[in-house]
Amino acid sequence: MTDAAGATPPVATEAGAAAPAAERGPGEAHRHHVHAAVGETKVHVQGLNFWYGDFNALTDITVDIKSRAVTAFIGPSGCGKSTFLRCMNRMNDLIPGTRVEGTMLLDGADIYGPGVDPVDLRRRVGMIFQQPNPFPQSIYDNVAYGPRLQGLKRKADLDAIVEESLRRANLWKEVKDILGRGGLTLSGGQQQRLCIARVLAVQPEVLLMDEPCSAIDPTSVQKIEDLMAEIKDEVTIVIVTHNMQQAARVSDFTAFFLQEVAGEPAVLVEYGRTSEIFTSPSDKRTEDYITGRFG
Amino acid sequence: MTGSTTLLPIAEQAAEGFQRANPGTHVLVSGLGSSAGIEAVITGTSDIGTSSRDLKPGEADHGLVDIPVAYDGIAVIVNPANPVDGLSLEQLRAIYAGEITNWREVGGEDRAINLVNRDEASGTREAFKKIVMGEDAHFDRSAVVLPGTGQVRDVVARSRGAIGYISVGFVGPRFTSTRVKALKIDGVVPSEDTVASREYPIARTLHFFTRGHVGALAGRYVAYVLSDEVQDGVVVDAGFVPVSARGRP
Amino acid sequence: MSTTDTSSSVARGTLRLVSRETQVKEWLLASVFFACAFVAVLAVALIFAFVGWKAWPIFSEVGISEFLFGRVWASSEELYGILPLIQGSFVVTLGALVIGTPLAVGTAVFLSEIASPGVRAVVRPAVELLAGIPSVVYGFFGVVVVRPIVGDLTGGIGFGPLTAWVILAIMIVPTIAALSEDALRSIPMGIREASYAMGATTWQTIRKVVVPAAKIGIIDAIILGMGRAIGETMAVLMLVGNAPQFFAGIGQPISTLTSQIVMDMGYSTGTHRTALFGMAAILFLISMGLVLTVRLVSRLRD
Amino acid sequence: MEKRIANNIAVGVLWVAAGITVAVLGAIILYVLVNGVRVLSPEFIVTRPHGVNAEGGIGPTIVSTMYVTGLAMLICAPVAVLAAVYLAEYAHQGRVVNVIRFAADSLASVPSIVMGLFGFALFVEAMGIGLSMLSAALALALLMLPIVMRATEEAIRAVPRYIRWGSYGMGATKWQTVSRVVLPAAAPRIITGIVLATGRAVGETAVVFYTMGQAINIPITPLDSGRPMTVHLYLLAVDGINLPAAYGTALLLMIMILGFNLSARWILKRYRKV
Repeated sequence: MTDAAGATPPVATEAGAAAPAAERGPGEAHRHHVHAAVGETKVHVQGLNFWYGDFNALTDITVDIKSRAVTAFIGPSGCGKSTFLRCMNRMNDLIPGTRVEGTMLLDGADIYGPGVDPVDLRRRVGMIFQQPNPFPQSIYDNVAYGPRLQGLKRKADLDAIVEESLRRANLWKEVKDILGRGGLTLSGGQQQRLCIARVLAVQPEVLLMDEPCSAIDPTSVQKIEDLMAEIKDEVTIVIVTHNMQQAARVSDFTAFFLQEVAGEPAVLVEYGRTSEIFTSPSDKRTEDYITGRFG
Repeated sequence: MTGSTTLLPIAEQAAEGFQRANPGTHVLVSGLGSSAGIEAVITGTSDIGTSSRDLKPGEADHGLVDIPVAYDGIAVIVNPANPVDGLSLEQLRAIYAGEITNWREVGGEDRAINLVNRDEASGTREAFKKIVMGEDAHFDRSAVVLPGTGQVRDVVARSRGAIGYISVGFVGPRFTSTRVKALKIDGVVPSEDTVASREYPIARTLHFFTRGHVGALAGRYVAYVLSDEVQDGVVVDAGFVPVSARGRP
Repeated sequence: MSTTDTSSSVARGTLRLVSRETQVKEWLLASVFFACAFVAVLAVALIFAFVGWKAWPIFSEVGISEFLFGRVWASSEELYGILPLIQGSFVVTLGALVIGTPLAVGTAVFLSEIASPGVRAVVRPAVELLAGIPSVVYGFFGVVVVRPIVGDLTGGIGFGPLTAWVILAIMIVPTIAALSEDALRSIPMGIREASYAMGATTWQTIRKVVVPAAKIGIIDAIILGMGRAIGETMAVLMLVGNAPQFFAGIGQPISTLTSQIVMDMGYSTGTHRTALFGMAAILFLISMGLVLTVRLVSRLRD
Repeated sequence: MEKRIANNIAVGVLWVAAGITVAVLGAIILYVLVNGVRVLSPEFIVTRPHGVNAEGGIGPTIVSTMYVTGLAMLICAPVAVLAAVYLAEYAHQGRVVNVIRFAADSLASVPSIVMGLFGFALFVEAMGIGLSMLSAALALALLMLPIVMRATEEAIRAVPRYIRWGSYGMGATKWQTVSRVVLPAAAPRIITGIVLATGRAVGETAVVFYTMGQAINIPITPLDSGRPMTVHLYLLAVDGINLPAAYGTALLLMIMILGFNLSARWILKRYRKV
């Protein structure tokens, strides 16, 4: 983050002034759009290193996440893709002894800049976890949680947000008559969609999904993949997945992470359009992984 | 009113009854010991001083009025199965001092004497010590110390070798079916009569002391304490002998 | 920097800084929580200070060795030696441990290694309920039920160490059993399976594998049970006979630190009262010492 | 075969150990029940004791017990829960936390007679609160504090990490996460801990002996004195004059404590899964 301080003012700039990010990224061509269109850089990462205590888990990650698109992080277990994902909304701050170096910009503003409020950042960069984690409250209260945090109290407003969010999460039809029932009474797949609805209710700009489909039934996986396609115009989506087919189906861009030697930091091997990564990877290691030779 | 802890139950219960009968009145009772009670009435801090002992020479000069309100006789009790029926005051002292340790030595069977004593906060113990033990003798420290009259009675009722002491009024069964035997002391059976007449040696008079004349309220209270309602009620319940017993046939 | 609206009106390209308000609020909350947690520390310090302050005269005027090693406790003669009471406390505690520990550890092993879920569902709540019975009820039960039996056995009245041992042993069973069971259940299942796989019987597995693995936890439990026994007041008071003499037999009355405090507190004044606070201070130090011992023992495990 | 026999004997012995434990509990409950049920009546529960031998009921002692334990719970619960929040959510491992834990453990092991004398010296005398519900409740609250703290901390730690993440992951502050997600999720176990600690306070004698007084009195304000059931039972048991009333009091005490234990279990069972 010290690196970034020089490149970017701590109090960030107007949209178009995110120049340092855009100049380096592949999204240069789309700079002139004030409102991000597909392909414009939403999150710019440059030379990022991450430590758990003394252990350097990620090294020199440079990547630009495009808005209005789905980006998939793939790679073998323990290669740091989840860790990297959690850097993007500073969830790692909650783990004592972790440390980040390098640049990570959201719309050109330094996420790790001095005085930046991680709480507000996380409202803008929401997250879905591998394990569905509804709160032990009613379905309604789960979805209304975020708006209520922000001080929204009017029943009518909350009702509208809850319905809208559940619709976007492809869950409304299944739960519209049982909103008062406990969130934990739902099936695993429904729980995960409830969690997605809960996050969508605070209208995040970026949605981080950490293996959201690894613990749920195929029907729900289908519904989640559908909703990702539906909402990606409004929300930048980053998904970590072990499932290669899923990455190929849902994502526009793919990043391949790899930790080659245990105990050494993981690196970002290759990043590009999903179609290119899966058909003509430029790196031998990517090809080996995709064709199932290891991992 | 202030004074003896021995008299506290009587004074308290009577105060409660008195206040019920005379709404709006308030009788303040505290138990600090006989000397404190006498001192308080001499200095005028209290209207009434209660005492479980007679006045000492220095205290008698202040013209206090002595109103006996009850007698406290202390019965020495043993198990009904114990063949011993009586002891001399001297034997009793030796037993409680730990000098006599077997019933055989006082004419009973060959059995160890199990001493039961009261705790030091007890007024009964205080009186027993003063009358039986005197200034020089100390209680045997190996005696069981029990904090309540009922427990002493219960233990003695169940243990053949035990000896204890309780107020005369508690010798008979009250809430239990257990029995104890009260010993003759110096040949005198403890009873209401012998206690009231002071023939029975381990007895004392419980006094109220007032200055020459008392206020109307205090006077009414004293009269209430001396009434049959209190004398046959609270006084008997507390194990004491009513003052009226002396005049009875 | 905007501080009111948190919706999407935040300008693109900026990140909200932590507001002063939020910082102050979170700091205040954290301080309140810390203050609450610190109440425990404060309480211990206050107990130490107040009991110590009230006890101070007995140490300074009578003298610490006169007090601790004096052989006669007779407040009417102004003799304040608590050695017989200290001995009494330890006699009562150790006897209760000797009887109670096998019962408690046996129950714990039974619960964790042998009992079926159905049996466990009966025994476990029973152990918890034993912990809930007030000590006066134990004392009362001891006086009316156990004492006459002990009296017959020893030819005395029945007040004394033996009666107290029996009741106190029952009273410490829940403490020791619950903590020992926790220790036993924290042993991974795999260790047991490895033993059974080698043809060991249930008893061999318990004796050679499970109990040794849980040893430290069980020792902790016994130490804490000891703390409970030495500090127990009402039941002991009602059972030991309260004669401040040295141990003279299992059926002969003795007194303990705790019971003597209650016997004398009601009427004590002056030096006598400071002596009682001195005894409380010693009890407090003993109990802290036991907690410290548990910490040290637990450190051995790590 | 020898080892089989040894095994059977040993297992038998363990059955006996557990059997004795259960039998003793049964014996105590049965004994108190058989002797106490005879005097138990609505009058016994409602009326006040009268006379020097405490005839009549035990009404005021029940009121005093409920008053003082309720007050102690109100004092203890907020402090203990917030203290546990600090230990479980806010504190960083280190010297300070170690000191707090050691203090809590020490507090948990303070003999109740010591707590009684301390309460007497501090609350009754030094602070001048006098023998009262408040003095007794403060001393009891200190006794309950480590129990509730421990139960709450365990309850908070038992809330899965990923549920917290769910809240943090959508922009909740620490306090919002703790107050709106973690504490509600841990509530059944916290309440269970509070109920059990209160049950323990109901049975406490030595602490209240020197902080509440022994006057038979129906307390109205926190500064009133009174006599709790345990002290009443003690005085009846050692006076031994009115044993029937003692059995009745013991039985009522056991019923109350049993009630606390059972309701704690019920809360846990009923609300553990939402």
